Amino acid sequence: MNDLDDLYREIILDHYKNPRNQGILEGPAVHAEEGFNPLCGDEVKIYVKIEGDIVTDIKITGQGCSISRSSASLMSQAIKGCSIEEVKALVSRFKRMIAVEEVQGEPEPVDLREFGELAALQGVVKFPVRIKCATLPWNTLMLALDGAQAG
Amino acid sequence: MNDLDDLYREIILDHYKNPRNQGILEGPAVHAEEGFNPLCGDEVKIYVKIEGDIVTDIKITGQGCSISRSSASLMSQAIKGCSIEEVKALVSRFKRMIAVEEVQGEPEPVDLREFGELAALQGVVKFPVRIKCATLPWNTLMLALDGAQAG
Amino acid sequence: MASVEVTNLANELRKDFPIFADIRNSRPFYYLDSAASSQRPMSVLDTMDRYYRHSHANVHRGVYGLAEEATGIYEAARRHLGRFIGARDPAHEIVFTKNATEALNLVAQGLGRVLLKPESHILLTEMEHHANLVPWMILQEQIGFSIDYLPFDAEGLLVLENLDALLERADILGVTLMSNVLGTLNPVSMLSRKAHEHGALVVADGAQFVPHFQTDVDQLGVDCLAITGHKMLAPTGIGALWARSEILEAMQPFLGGGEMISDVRLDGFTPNEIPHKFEAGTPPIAEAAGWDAALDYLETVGMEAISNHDRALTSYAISQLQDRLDERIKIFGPSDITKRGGVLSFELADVHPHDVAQVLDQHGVCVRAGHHCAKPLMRELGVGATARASFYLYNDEADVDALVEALLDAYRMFHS
Amino acid sequence: MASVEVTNLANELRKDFPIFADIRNSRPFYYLDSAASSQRPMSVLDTMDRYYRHSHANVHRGVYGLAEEATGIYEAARRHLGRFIGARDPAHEIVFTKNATEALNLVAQGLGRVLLKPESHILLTEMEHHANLVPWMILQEQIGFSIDYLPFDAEGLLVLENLDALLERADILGVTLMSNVLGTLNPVSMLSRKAHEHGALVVADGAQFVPHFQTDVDQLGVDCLAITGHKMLAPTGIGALWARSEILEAMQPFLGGGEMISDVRLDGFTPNEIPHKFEAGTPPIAEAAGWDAALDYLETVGMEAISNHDRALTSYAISQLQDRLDERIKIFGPSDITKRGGVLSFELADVHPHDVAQVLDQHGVCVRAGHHCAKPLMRELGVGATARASFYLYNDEADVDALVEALLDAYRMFHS
Ligand SMILES: Cc1ncc(COP(=O)(O)O)c(C=O)c1O
Ligand SMILES: Cc1ncc(COP(=O)(O)O)c(C=O)c1O
Repeated sequence: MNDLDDLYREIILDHYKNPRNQGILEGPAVHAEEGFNPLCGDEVKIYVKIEGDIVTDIKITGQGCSISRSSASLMSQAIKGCSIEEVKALVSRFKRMIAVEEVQGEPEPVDLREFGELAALQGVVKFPVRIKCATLPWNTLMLALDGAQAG
Repeated sequence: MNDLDDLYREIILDHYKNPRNQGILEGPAVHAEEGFNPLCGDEVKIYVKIEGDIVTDIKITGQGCSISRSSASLMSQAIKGCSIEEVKALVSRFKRMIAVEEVQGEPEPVDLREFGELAALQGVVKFPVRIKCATLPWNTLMLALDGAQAG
Repeated sequence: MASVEVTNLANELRKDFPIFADIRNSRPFYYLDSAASSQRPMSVLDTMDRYYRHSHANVHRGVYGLAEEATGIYEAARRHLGRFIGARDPAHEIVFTKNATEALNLVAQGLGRVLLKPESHILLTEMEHHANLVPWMILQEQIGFSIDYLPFDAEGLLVLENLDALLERADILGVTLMSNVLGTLNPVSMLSRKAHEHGALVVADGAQFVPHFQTDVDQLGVDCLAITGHKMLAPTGIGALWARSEILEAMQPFLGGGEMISDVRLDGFTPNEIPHKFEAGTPPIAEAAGWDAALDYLETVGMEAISNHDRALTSYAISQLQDRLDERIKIFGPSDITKRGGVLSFELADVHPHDVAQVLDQHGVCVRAGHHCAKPLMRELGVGATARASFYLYNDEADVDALVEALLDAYRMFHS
Repeated sequence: MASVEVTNLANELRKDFPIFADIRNSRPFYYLDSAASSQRPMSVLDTMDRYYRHSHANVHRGVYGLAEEATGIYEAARRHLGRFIGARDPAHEIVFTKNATEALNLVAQGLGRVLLKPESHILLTEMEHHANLVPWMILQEQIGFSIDYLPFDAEGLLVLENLDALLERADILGVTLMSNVLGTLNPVSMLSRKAHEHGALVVADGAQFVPHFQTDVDQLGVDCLAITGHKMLAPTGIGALWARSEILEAMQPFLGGGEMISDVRLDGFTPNEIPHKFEAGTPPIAEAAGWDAALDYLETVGMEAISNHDRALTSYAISQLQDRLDERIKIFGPSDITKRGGVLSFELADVHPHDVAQVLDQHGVCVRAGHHCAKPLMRELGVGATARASFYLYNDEADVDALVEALLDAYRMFHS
């Protein structure tokens, strides 16, 4: 598999063309945040509904490339129904998987099996510029959760 | 004569060590202006006394290198007693002599005999950075004359 | 036939640009991103190298021969750039900056601060690069005033209906000579005439135009012009502001420090003469030497030959893209080829520009994808990003052909 | 014996600097003006050349491989510079500017504007370079506040008697780590501690210090540090501001344009993250690559070896000048050699510094003459100008000996 095919796996293209959980949420339990990728103009808005400490619903709007949109879509599937703690843990494991920290040396090995479909995003590791596309929805989600916890 | 000897002719060194017309002037007919050479920190203040349209006296204070001080000293000798018109004509001929305009091509030929002792300053032509030293007192003089004519 | 001419020019010139030889030896390389930054000919690299090996010293303040030589090289570059754009007083009307962006910040802070009051208006266009938007917004936050905008139409041309009314209340018109996204060449001579009728000064962004067209500030009638070196074969790290000497005289100093002063006391300072009053600290000396060499190169090729080449290639590209990709591609900007420069922004159906650029890279085709530092323009176009191919004197039909093939591949990849 | 060591270091290194081979072939060449600007080793020139031949593209906004490579080179230089001065977060705490002067303007406008009110005070020293004076004066004209000054004594050392009282009312202390005229090394660790006790932030000018001494911002305790590339073997056209990330976060944007924004709308903009929020427009990319190589070179030689070499040579120079010229020469600055760097300003009896430099040039000896962009300091010294010799790793005793001979000649010439 060449690098490009690795980046654009079928599952990525599927989630890009048919993104899950599109739309908006309203109501008192809903928290929303907007994120920008200043490099390319991608924009995403994430709505989370939080009941107790469970993310009971999530919706997404915005515009972006195949990576940022499929990342958002896969993320929305992965976190619905999780507790805030679980989501935060996943965010940090996900970032580790795609080697988000300064690109010095090899990314730490992670067990891809624990990621399920999310593992499809691992191909971005070889395309450092695209890493920001993949993380945009996750960073925006974190902001929304922070907002929720702050009040 | 090498270039350096040509720059530091005896007459230049003499006027540097024993500058003529040092001091200040006071009184209603006196106009004074200060000039700086931002490149090297040279400063000069020129006092002119103007009666009718004649420069009847000139005095100089300040600090500077051999070129700027001797230039001021020689200038003071040359212009005392001249009419403002004569002084202005001399200033522009002097600038022509030392090739003040943009250093493109050769300086125009001038008849050095008409300059008397001032001709000693012609050696700066080969040292473009020093041209500003030589012209500092002359430019400052022009400002003082402009001030005088303005009222 | 125009396109034949084109090929010859580029074939001849490309060998002067070492990057093509070096990279093409190892992989396919079609550089279509000169609107972001151009490549450099050997003569520019050699000039900089020679400068550092033979002539380097700090400028303006040294009496010794080497410092004088460095100063001579630096000031000669200034005069050359001045002549290149038709300045009346080349030695005094060019301020070297680090890029076009600094030049526009200098105008905003130096001229805007003198001219504008809280009740003033300035007029910009909706197609400006951030470099001609944000400096004004920063000044606006500091001293207050209003910003009006000239819109553009579906063809990417400025809509001039309300021009007189907007100019009537404006003190400054800021306008790009050429859009870096749409390629639009704005009718700046006419805009300047109108602006001056209404007493407004014209600040032109020449970052895209000057590298590609014979520029004459007198004929354009503008009052200030921002330029950047790296888009016109010169090194990174240098740009310039040209302004008429009366304007520069009226402007306040912006950056403070060595070189820009005539005197400094503990209680204040006296600025130096123009243009030095705006050049604080050690300037980009080697970069100025390199720019000088780049101007030589451009003059030898001839600016008219360059704009003809750009145009022929743009024409060829538009027709190829439309022929081969038909309704799968949408090209932004004027359809009238005489109203645009060598910059093509486009949208490939259902493929995000980022993905377009990624697939193209696999083919060795370098295009830019993103908002091109023109977010208000993108919003107006109704897109988040576009892909953009841009041409310069070293490009030819082979670059366009590679672009087309790669786009077809990208399309297939996302529509399988 | 220290001076023997000295010679060996320079002899070995000088061959890395092409300018010495090139110029010395044709005439005597003793370069004693590195405090104004240093020369460059081959490795720096080669790195820039290689960058332009293999890797050039605009940074940060490109998806294609070449743009990614250029971005990698640029960001690696940032991290390297950060590590070089002991930054805790090298990737985020270095802002590239065009020179140290821009860095200090950025602090004044970015931090000063946030912190200072009309009733505020800042504290500077009377030995600051114009680059750490005029930016504050410009801001003062814009928003008002008072500037106090720390004086210095006959030895060129800061007078700290009123330090506590002055710091008590100050929000910012601006101080140079090393004077470019007197050579004085200021006790900045202590000053930072005191400043922080009084709640003042410390803005240090490292233009002269960083090229010559191992620098650790943590140990110095400063909050901001301005640096310039061309005095430390790097290209012209690049400088940097280091500041702790909290400080950078708190600072306002200064130059507006591309790259420094996260979003731009017609009615305003949102700044980008640090450090990009302060880097508007295309940055000095090749220059950053060159600086990276310069840091490699300095690290290979070792900063301690460099400061020891400077000190040994300064010592040798002082003793030679005093022995051979005795009361005909006056050397400014600290007599305690441990309190000064490799910069020697002096006065030759009855010979103006300009004339000194002119005669020295005839001997191939390059020294600077003038106010060295420190007019308030010159007034304090009671002179209009000084001549200044400065040393770096490629200098040796032969340079000093040539200086001494040339000075004797200048003296004779003006005293015959
Ligand atoms: C102490 C000091 N500060 C600041 C500067 C300014 O550096 P630059 O001209 O590179 O901005 C210099 C050099 O001239 C200096 O010596
Ligand atoms: C139209 C336009 N203006 C200004 C700029 C800014 O140029 P620089 O990044 O060299 O400051 C650019 C280039 O990005 C541009 O295309």
